[in-house]
Amino acid sequence: MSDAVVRPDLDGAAHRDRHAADAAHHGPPTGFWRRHVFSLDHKVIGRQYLDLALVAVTTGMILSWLMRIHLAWPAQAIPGLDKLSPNGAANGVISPEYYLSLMTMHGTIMVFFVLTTAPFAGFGNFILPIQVGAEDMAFPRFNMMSFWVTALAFVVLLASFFVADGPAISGWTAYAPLSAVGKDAGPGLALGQTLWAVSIAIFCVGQLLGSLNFIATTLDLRTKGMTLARLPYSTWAWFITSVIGLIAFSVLLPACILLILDRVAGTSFFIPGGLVLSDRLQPHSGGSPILWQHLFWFFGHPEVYIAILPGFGIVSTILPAMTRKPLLGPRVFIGCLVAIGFLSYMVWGHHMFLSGMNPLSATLFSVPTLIITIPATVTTLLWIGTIYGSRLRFTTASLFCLGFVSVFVSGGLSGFFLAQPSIDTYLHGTYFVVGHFHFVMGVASMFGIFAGTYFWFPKMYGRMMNETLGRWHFWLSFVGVYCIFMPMHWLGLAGNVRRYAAFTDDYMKPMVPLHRFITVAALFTGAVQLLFFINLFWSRRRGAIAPENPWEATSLEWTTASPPVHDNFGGRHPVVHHGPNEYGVAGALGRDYVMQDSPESLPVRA
Amino acid sequence: MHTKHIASLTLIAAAAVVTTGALRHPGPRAGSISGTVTYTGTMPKMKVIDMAKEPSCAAQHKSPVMTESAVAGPNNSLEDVVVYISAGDQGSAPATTAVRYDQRGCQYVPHVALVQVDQPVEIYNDDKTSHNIHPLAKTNAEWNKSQPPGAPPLKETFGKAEFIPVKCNIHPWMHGYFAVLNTSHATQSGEDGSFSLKGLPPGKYTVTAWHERFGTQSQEVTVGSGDTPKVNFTFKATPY
Amino acid sequence: MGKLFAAVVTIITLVSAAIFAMHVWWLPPDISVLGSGIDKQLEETMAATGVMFVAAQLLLALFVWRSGDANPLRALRTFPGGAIPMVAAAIVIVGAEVLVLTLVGSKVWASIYMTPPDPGSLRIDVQAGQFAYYFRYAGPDGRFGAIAPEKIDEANENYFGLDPANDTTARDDIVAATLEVPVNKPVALTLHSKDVGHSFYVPELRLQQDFVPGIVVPIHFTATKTGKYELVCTQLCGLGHYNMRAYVEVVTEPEFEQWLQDHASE
Amino acid sequence: MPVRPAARGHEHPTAPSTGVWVAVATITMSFAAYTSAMVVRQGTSGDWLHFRLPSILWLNTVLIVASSVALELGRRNHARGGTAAEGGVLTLPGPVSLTTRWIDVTLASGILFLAGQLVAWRQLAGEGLFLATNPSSAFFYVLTALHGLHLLGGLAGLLYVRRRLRRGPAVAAGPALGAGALYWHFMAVLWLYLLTLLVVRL
Repeated sequence: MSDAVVRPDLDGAAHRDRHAADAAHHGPPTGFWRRHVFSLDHKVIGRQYLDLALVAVTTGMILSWLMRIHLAWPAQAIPGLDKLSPNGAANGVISPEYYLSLMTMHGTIMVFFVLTTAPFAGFGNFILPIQVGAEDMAFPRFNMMSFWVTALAFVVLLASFFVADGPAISGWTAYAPLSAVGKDAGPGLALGQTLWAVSIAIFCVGQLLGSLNFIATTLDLRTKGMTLARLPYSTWAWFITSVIGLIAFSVLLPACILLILDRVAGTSFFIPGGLVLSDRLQPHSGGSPILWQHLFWFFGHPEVYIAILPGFGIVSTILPAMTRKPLLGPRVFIGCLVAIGFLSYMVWGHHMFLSGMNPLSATLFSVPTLIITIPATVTTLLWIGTIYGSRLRFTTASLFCLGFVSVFVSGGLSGFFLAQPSIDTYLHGTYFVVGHFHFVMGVASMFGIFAGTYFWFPKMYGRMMNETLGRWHFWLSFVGVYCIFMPMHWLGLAGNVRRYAAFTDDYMKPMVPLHRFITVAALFTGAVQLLFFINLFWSRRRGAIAPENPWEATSLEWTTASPPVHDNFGGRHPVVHHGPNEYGVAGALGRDYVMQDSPESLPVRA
Repeated sequence: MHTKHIASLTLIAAAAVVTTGALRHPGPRAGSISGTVTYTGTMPKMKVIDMAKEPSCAAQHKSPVMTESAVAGPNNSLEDVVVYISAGDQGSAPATTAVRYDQRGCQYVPHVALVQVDQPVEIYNDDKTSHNIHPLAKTNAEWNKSQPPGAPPLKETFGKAEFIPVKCNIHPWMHGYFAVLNTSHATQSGEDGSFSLKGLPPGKYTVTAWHERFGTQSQEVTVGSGDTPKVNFTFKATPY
Repeated sequence: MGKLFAAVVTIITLVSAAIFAMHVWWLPPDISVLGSGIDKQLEETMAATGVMFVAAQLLLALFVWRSGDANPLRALRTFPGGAIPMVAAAIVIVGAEVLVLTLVGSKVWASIYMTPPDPGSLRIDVQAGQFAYYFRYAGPDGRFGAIAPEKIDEANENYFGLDPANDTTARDDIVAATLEVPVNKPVALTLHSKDVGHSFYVPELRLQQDFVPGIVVPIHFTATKTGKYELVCTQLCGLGHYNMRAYVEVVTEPEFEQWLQDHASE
Repeated sequence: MPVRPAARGHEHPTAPSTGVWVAVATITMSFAAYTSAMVVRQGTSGDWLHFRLPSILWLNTVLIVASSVALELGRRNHARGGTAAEGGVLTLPGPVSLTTRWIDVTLASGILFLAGQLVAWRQLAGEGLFLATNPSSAFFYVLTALHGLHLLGGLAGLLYVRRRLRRGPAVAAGPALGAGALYWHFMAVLWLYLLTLLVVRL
């Protein structure tokens, strides 16, 4: 590592020549396709990822609307839906199997194509290379492939909406053998399920290529003086996330390949013998459903952190800029990130407490699961401590950071219950779990994405977003998500089972009114997101022209033009003298901050 | 398709024969085949269906509901046997009126539905619970759709002749059959095991009887003008 | 803006906390011997996390209020002691919490899953399949007949794949769609699945356990209150998942004996 | 070493080797997953069928090891006391023609190896052992197929390196060659691992 940190700068004719050659070789491309479609420019690719995520999140949100409407009013016809799926929604009324399709697609789209692409691949691609002072990613071609492979995966997934008996219905966890045996298990488990597995396999490839780039770029392409200790916290988070992703997706990929083989090639990796579905004895034998669960959750739990850690980084980058105070305990914070990344690989079993696993191992899995809350708590306290006694600037970005902290606390604490096998015995598979993970990985990382958007939009598009719209967007969303997901914890305590298309059991019927409340809240909160869309599209064209450094932040992206030129620094190679945390100091020109590349000797604390 | 054409052609032919014949002497009168279906050996014991899972259905039945895979009548008669013309059919008009198939009290009514190829089947859910209809077809296309309470009837057709088992996964005891046949000359044996196939023009026929557990039997019958030949079928019953 | 944020967060926090504390939505009454342990564990966790929840949210609200809308020239104040007290607090409070929860919790867990069932328990074989449960009692001979998947014939009520023709031990097996158990008598279940993954969840028994295809999972419980309860499936199993249920009838010993006689097969 | 501040990745001295190291980690991880799947699956039920591996695998092993050696010789020749990737002072590379010849040898034996693997498949199929016949045969096909796939990637990479050597400046191709060699050696090691695994398990 250290040798990579400080490199002798033996500049010389040879070098300058080669650099000239580079410039010639890497001038901005002129053709339309290379500029906007198959671009090698990390900034374009980052925006492409974010646009993909935007499409995906819209789809996923509409799916959740349909689900919520069905749960509240099961017989309600939805006009036009029968056009999309004549089978699933005859006369526009969602059938139970179609509900499960919507649920599976919602989960898959949100987890893979939104929470993984937007905060990690999207912002990471655009910002990370600039923050380390590089002209681009280490492997631009892989970077481009990474995006287009991911886009392909998305198309394959959506295609399953148009196959005869609809998309997969086995949930985003696709538990075998339900996901493996094929059509005898019911509608959605024929071609739809195969497309699901293929799509996820492709997605893994895309993310592996992406992670590879992030790691190589962070390690090798840091500009002079950008020691690891001086990396901005967002880059730290993206770097650790890509390490986690590398391990996680390289395990999910094999799992998907084996699943596909079970489905199409007649192998029996996950399918035991003697299964009788729809009066038909299945031809498989000897497979292990638990094997799928192990492989899936070995990926699945770290995936939760892949979704949330970039949010950590974004918040820790934005909060200091908005509080005009250095982040409290930066080294501790990074230590926590590393600890979480490490622990995230020792806890997957807590998803399988009730899978008939050896009870002893259940206890063994529960310990690290509870321990991982310690670094999480520390980071939360660090944010709160950073806010203490600060000069908080209430921009939309900072509001979403505050919201992030609040919902992360709420969602994180409900994890205490599920981490204990004894309580999980009661709550497992109820809405308590749904409320928990939507808060802690769904809404929290969503708020991280929003904060990042409002913060970096000026850099990405050269125009400011509208703050008034932004604030309305925050306040309504903030209250909205609490109205949606807090009640789910209550439902769970009352034993309301998740993944039900309707609540026909005697003891669940009384809970329907609360579900109606949640549905109304969900429709409202979803509608509120229109403010965000309007703001996005309006500001891209009409927003006020953004200065280089609108937030008076310290990291390198704020030393570039808004938006940055093709090679980010216009041939200049910034030299870093300071960490990203120099806020609330006596800087030059009466500034209260010092930028990372500003030459002045280390500033004095104010 | 193709069978339809043949059918219509033969119809025309038959019509022609009749008219020309009518000029000379009164034409041939249609005959009918009737008989009874009985069994030998020990019948399997029908079991009581436990509907505890679905109170709304259990409540609809005063007396305990029995399985229907082999139903015996007085003096060894066998019920629900499908008897049909498997060969020699001189033309069946394609049926247009829909066959009604009910899910009532978590049972299929009728247990076996006689359906002609391409004849619409309307499946109703009369219960207060969800059903899923899953015809385990082999030559026809297999499908599996759920039908929540109050949902409109499903309208389906089957393009090929086949005895299709129908099941409901939500209520595993629910089993029935769609007997999809190429002919309109088909019937089922009644409680006394009797059946009769009417309106058969003179000719040589193969009559086939099908039972979901005991298999199929066929007999050659020749029907003269206005004849009413008797044909009896006897199945060998096994307890398990 | 700072005051507004503080106010909103405080309201959300207090309302949520109140609804939890007042048990507006809460667990149904516990009817099992081991359930009380779980309830106690849950109550303790609820108390501990409740305190942390309120504390953290209100702290956030307070700091935001104090730092917001202030004179931009006001001197910054770093948190007393910097990051160290934070880390200490987290490790001490959460760490202790974790320690306690793990120790107590694993005891409860062990009492349910690591202790073998009482040798005198009533043995019942439970089969889950799309989308119904069936329960098998050994019958007078006290022995379960062998089961063979290829023998399964739902049209004729042979859900387990018994072979009464050749297997004499199978002839007296009682198969029912209701889980009928005597009160205050230990019951040992063996769970196996006919097709895909399912789960056994009776909230009142505080009992939830997956059916894993290919393996037989044993669980045991003792019901302490007579009555009719619902058993539902919590493991996604297909289009009828939400409709997969059975009833658990806890009855007195004589009632149970009567029930066995009524259901005795040939 | 010819250090330039962070710049375009594929021009950068150390990025290629870092990239390959990361790739190596990834591939190792995924094959670890397959291995554990194999162990679990074999332990799950007693239907595991043991069979004799096609003898041609040994020949293939020789081939891939040979290819690895050849590539190393090529790399050494190009390096002549250290490439840019290895740090140290910049020195003139050995004759490009020799390097490319070694690379050609590598490519040839690599392709032969893949052909040999196909022959092995045909032999198994001849014995009636197909993908779905038994978990053991399934794992054999899956593992060999995936290794072959990764090796194809290596072939493509070497072709790219070869092109850059010819187009010159040859010195600039040094890091790429080093990275390619690293990947190729890893493929050989991975095969040796898989072979032992298969020998032990099947």
